[in-house]
Amino acid sequence: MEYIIEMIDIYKEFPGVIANNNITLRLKKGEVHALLGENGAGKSTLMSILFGLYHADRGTIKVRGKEVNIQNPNVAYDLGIGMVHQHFQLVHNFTVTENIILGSEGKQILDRKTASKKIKDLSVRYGLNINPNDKIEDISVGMQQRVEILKMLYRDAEVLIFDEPTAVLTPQEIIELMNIIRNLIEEGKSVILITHKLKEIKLIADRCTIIRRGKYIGTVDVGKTTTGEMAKMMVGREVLFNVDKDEAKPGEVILEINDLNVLNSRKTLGLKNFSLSVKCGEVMGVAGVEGNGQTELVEAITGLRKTESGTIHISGNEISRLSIRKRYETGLSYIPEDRHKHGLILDYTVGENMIMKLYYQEPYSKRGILNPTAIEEHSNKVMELFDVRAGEGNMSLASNLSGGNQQKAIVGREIDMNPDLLIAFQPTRGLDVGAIEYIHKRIIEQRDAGKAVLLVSLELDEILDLSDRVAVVAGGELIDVVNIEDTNENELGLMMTGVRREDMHE
Amino acid sequence: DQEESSSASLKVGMVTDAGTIDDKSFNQGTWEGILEAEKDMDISTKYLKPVGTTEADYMKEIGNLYDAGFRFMVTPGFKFETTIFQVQDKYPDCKFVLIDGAPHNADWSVFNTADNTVSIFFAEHESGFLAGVASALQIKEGEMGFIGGMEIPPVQKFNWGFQQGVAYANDKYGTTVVLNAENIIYQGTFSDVAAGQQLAAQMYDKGVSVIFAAAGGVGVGAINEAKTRMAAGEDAWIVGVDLDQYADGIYEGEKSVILTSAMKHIELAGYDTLIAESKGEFPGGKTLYLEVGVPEVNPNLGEAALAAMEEVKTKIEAGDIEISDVVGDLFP
Amino acid sequence: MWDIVKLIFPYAIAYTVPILVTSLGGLYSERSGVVNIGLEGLMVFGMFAGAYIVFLLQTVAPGLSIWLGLLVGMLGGGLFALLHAFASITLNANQVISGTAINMIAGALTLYIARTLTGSGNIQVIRGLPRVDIPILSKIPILGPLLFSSTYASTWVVLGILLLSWFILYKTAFGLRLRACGEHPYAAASAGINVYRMRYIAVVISGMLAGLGGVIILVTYSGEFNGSVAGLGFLALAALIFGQWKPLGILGATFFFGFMTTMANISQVIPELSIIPPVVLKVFPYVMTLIALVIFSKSSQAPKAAGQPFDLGKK
Amino acid sequence: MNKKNSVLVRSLLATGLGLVAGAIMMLFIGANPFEGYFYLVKGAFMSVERTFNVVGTGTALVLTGLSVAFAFKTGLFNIGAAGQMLIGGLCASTVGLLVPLPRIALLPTMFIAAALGGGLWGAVPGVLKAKFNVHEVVATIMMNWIAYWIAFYYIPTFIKAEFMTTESALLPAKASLKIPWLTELTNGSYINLGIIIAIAMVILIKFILDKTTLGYELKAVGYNRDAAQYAGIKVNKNIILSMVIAGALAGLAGFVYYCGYSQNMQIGKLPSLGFDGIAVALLGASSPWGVLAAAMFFGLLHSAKGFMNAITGIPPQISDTIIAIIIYFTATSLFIERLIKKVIARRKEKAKDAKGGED
Ligand SMILES: Nc1ncnc2c1ncn2[C@@H]1O[C@H](COP(=O)(O)OP(=O)(O)OP(=O)(O)O)[C@@H](O)[C@H]1O
Ligand SMILES: Nc1ncnc2c1ncn2[C@@H]1O[C@H](COP(=O)(O)OP(=O)(O)OP(=O)(O)O)[C@@H](O)[C@H]1O
Ligand SMILES: [Mg+2]
Ligand SMILES: [Mg+2]
Repeated sequence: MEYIIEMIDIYKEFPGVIANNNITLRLKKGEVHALLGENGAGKSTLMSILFGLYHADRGTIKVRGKEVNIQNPNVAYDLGIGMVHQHFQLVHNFTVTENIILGSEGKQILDRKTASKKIKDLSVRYGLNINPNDKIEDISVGMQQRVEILKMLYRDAEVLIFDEPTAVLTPQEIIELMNIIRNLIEEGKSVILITHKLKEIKLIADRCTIIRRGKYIGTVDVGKTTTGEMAKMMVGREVLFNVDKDEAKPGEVILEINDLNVLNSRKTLGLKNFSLSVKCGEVMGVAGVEGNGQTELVEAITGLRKTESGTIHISGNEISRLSIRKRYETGLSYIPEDRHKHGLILDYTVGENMIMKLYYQEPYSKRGILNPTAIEEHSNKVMELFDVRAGEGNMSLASNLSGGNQQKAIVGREIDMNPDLLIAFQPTRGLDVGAIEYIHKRIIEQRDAGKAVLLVSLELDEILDLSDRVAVVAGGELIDVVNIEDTNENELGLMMTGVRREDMHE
Repeated sequence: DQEESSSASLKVGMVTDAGTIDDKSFNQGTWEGILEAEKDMDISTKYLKPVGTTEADYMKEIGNLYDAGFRFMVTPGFKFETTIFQVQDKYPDCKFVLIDGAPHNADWSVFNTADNTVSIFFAEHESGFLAGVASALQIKEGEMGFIGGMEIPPVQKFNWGFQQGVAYANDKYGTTVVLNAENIIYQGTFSDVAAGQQLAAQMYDKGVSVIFAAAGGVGVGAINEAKTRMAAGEDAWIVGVDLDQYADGIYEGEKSVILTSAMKHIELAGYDTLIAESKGEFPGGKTLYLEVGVPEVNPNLGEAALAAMEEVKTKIEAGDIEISDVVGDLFP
Repeated sequence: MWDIVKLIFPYAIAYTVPILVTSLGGLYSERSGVVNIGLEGLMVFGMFAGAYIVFLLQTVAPGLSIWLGLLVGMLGGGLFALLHAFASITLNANQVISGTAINMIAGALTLYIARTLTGSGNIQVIRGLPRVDIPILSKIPILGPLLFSSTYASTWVVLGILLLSWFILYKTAFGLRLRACGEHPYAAASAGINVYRMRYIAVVISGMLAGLGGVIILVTYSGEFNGSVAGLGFLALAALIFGQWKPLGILGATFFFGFMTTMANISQVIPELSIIPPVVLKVFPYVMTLIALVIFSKSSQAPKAAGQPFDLGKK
Repeated sequence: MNKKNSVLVRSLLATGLGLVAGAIMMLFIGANPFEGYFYLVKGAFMSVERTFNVVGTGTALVLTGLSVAFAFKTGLFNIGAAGQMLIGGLCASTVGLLVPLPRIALLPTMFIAAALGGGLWGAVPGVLKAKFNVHEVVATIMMNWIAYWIAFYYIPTFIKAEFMTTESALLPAKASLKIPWLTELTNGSYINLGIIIAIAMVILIKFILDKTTLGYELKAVGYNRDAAQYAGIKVNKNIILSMVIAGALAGLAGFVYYCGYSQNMQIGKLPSLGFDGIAVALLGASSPWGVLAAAMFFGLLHSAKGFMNAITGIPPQISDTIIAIIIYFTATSLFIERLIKKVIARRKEKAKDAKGGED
């Protein structure tokens, strides 16, 4: 029995979209099998079908050679298939134990004690280091992912599906995850891994299946294929991996932060005595593990969060008591982390979204009355400039745009405001290489035009590609600011754990 | 079909006041009188329930009936006064029977009962008086209470008559029944069943043994409370209102919490005027006073009480007892 | 003051119980992720169904008819709630609209049917549940007169439901799943839980409990069905929020309402209370609720997914 | 199909289904639905008076519907239109009865009083929502009851009728929205100046929502509070403002109802129009013109159901039931519409396949 899972000619259609168009994927026992494809290619859909969340319109699934009908996740678990979803499927105000036993509680009357013990044991065996009694809302994203893994192990899954597990992790956490996956393989499990990062595929996968726009392209042996070849199969053209950029020509200081203290959502100090200055004509990267003060820093600058003490100057003006709007008016633009929560009003048209921060100004409105012509002209211009594609142009509802186009619209809107300081928080999260390439180019253009960019990213590659200088944060404190030429991935990764440079070189 | 057969006969309509057609009180009485007449003569009947209780709401339903061919309408309640004042001129070929009120204009400056309208009144204070006498004579000693709905003239008159009746019994027949000011109240609605139950419960808990409830739905709550208590062996009586409410008070077999009822024979309003109409003797332009009193049969009243009541009745008829229909020095 | 409290207490409890059980119904529904503005209508419908059964059987079997009425009211409420469930779960309709429609349909339809069935919009009950002092317990000082005197059997049933609800919600697999559906239905689904089924069950339970609440009104203090429960369903909804979607919180909130409203209702016949302007007493429970909501507002425990349709993209 | 059309289709679909359901219920009691609907329409339009009564009856509903719809647009659910309406009516009536002004000045003063009163009643839940995150559904329910009891004691104390404690005095002609010559001309229909106010408000609200920066902000807050804040819009201010405007609209409904339709106020009642406003807003898909149309439709049902009942014996509850069922279908029509679309798409596909399956 060579294959543990065979998905043959899977076809699945959503209203208006063929998500899977006769895709075939075969998983060998004991292998790590990568699944590669652009955003919206249909990867999550395919895996959701395997996991019983969706039902294929056509196609066959065989598990251990036997044809099966996976009606729901319970059937999948019974067949030994488990899945870690792209967006974690955890109940935030439940404990770890409660989340793990949910759906397979055993008896009707809960026995949390026994379950916790079993979870503790599993955690020790796979080196997951989880406390079963913690609430999900109190633990880090990395920990949450381990809870997802434990969920599968708790149910004795043999085949583990990981949907973009590394998108939310720090380099250290990624390394740990890779180790965990190796452990799993050693224990006889098989793994399907979805990721956009070719490097990771190279690192851990045995074979890789590539799909494009819902169609099956091919399955390759990772050892015998270059990343370039895989990327080409995925997008259907050559892809540039490195951003071309000239030497930075930094100018005056534009953003000056002094002794800033900011509370986090848990009402403790999320940013402590933080000082930083950013110059015109440079990209200042902010590197750090998620939840180490980046959100607090950015929201304090933009005004979405109150500061406790300290000062923030933009072009010499103290702004920390100004309203959000006044701050934008000083020449600040902000690409937010969460495009659906902050970046867009999904029920507004693209055109209306384009004037989100401008609507009250002339020519978009006069004495409180909107000017539709000016709005249309403006949004058409931005959409053209930034290649935002939408079915009904600026009249399309934002919710009808694909993720990449939504992000391009936001980036376009913010850059078009011609800011002196652009704050970009995870500008390419979850996007495919094509879209990433495009947005990176725009950010560098901004820098080259003599503007300052504060780039917050959890992905070190992005930081290394774009930044001129890097500020490393850990535990809400600034660890250090280093020039990009003077550092490397390893060093940054270490600093992100809170180790200072001086201590490193002793 | 239906329309054809009825087109020959008189179409008689009613527009209800607040409350449903089976409110055990005003609307129901009026409607039963009309139905009674339907048995005895060739008429077809229909009632409409307005959405609200404003003049506009009433006008609308009267218009609906009129446009549907109804030419004889009965409207219960003094709230129809200004409405009838207008429609009696607007629809001169339609006859109107206004119960409990006389048509007048908005600022009460013009009163006019047109030739196609008859006003019907009841002496609620007399009815309340008789009920007061009867219940005082029955329980002889102890406390009584009064729960009114809204503070409107007919309810007030019931209250004042009842107080005078109790006082009369104390005075002339040596009973020692007490009516405390705090136990004479208007709940403020005709619909708050819960408040009716709770108020009655409080009164009973404080030693009241008879409550005169002239309060629509509030009274329903009070009756319900009385039933619960009587079933448990307590003394908790209700004096009913408008109709003979004996049946509503039954809690076991034939036993009822209704001591007696302060009735006004509303059913006569529709019945009598329709009979008159059929004889071509519609008393248009007149104001009639119809019979009030307590039910013929009062299973809960003893011999002595019944006998005394007859005595009082004759005296009232003879004009020997004067019953005031204003508050005077009574409890308001 | 003690005398007043003692006087009021049994009636306040009687008034509280229907709101309490209805609010618990709302708890199931909202904890599963379905907002239920239709509680009022569900109460009305349950009250109607129960009243009709009592009406039919009360002369044949007076005692039994009441309990049958309670049972049928529950079933009726549950059945009627399917309408809300179908719209908001199967059809992914806007839950607020669907709930509003439930209220409107209940009010109109029950009167329409009542007319056709009994020839009368009102349905009267000859006798409701008896009120009894619990032997021994009612003799305990302080608690005896407050809690164990003049109680209805239905009150103990509802308190049983309260305790059971607490246990189910927090101690059983069913409760865990239910809460998961209300917090994060997709997580529940990926754990193999049939979210649609859980929500159906919860909405039907909410209908049953609201229906029960309606019939309890009938067989305790009102004695008559007339097509309305006078806004108690909305109060139950408010109590659910005021009580922070927790069984004991709901108990507190509903009792607060019940006590204050009863006190306002009877203030007229209590000289000590009648010195307070009645408008103050009447308005007090509502104003206090607003103030309490302000105080508790910092820590809202609303189920995260309540009100959001769940759609797995299944065909 | 664009968004606007599809909303219209949905409302019409729901109405159609509601009428079908009503027909089934008529059959159920042995009545002829065609006859029923014939007399319903006849009752609405058989005379000048009746035609104008449809408008007169729908007038206040336009405003309560608009109140609920406006709040909906900004993400809030206003169950409090009844209370706001009551307070608006109370303020207008007080001015109308007690302030000695000539008609030309009195009516505008009453207008302002009603809008202020209703606005204030909306502001409280607005502030509670904005500053303390108190759910507006509970807050408005509470405010309804507070309004109810205030009116209950205010009317008998300050503006009672001469011979009655349960009603306010009738408004003098100069304080009434009725226009004597128009009333005369339409044989005593209920049409009054209120309809002008209602239509003016429809236009004003439509304009605010679609054409102004204020509307842009309000809708942005309604659709996505976080994004609005991110855009620099003052979220709290807009929530409060939205509730104030919604309250003011409901307050004006009180003005046109109590001073145009009924001429006085009665205690012990929360106006059912406040709750009907929810239905109107839903059927009108929260768009101002939709609300106007829905209110007129409800006005038709309300003013003609009695006539239908008088002629055919179909109980008037049928029209309430029809309204309720229509609302149920507005909730579910999105799904039905999708179903229809899917069927159409299938058909097209099949047609394509039949052509030869290329492409
Ligand atoms: N529930 C759904 N309803 C409608 N369309 C859907 C649904 N889920 C996914 N789609 C669409 O199906 C296509 C495939 O989506 P899928 O999530 O499988 O992509 P993906 O390859 O996982 O993309 P990503 O890299 O962004 O995670 C997309 O066009 C997506 O918009
Ligand atoms: N849930 C959905 N419902 C309806 N249409 C959708 C849905 N999701 C996506 N679409 C539409 O399907 C099309 C494809 O979306 P998809 O997410 O696959 O884009 P994409 O090719 O991945 O682009 P990008 O690289 O920008 O993400 C888009 O035009 C989008 O409007
Ligand atoms: Mg995409
Ligand atoms: Mg995916």
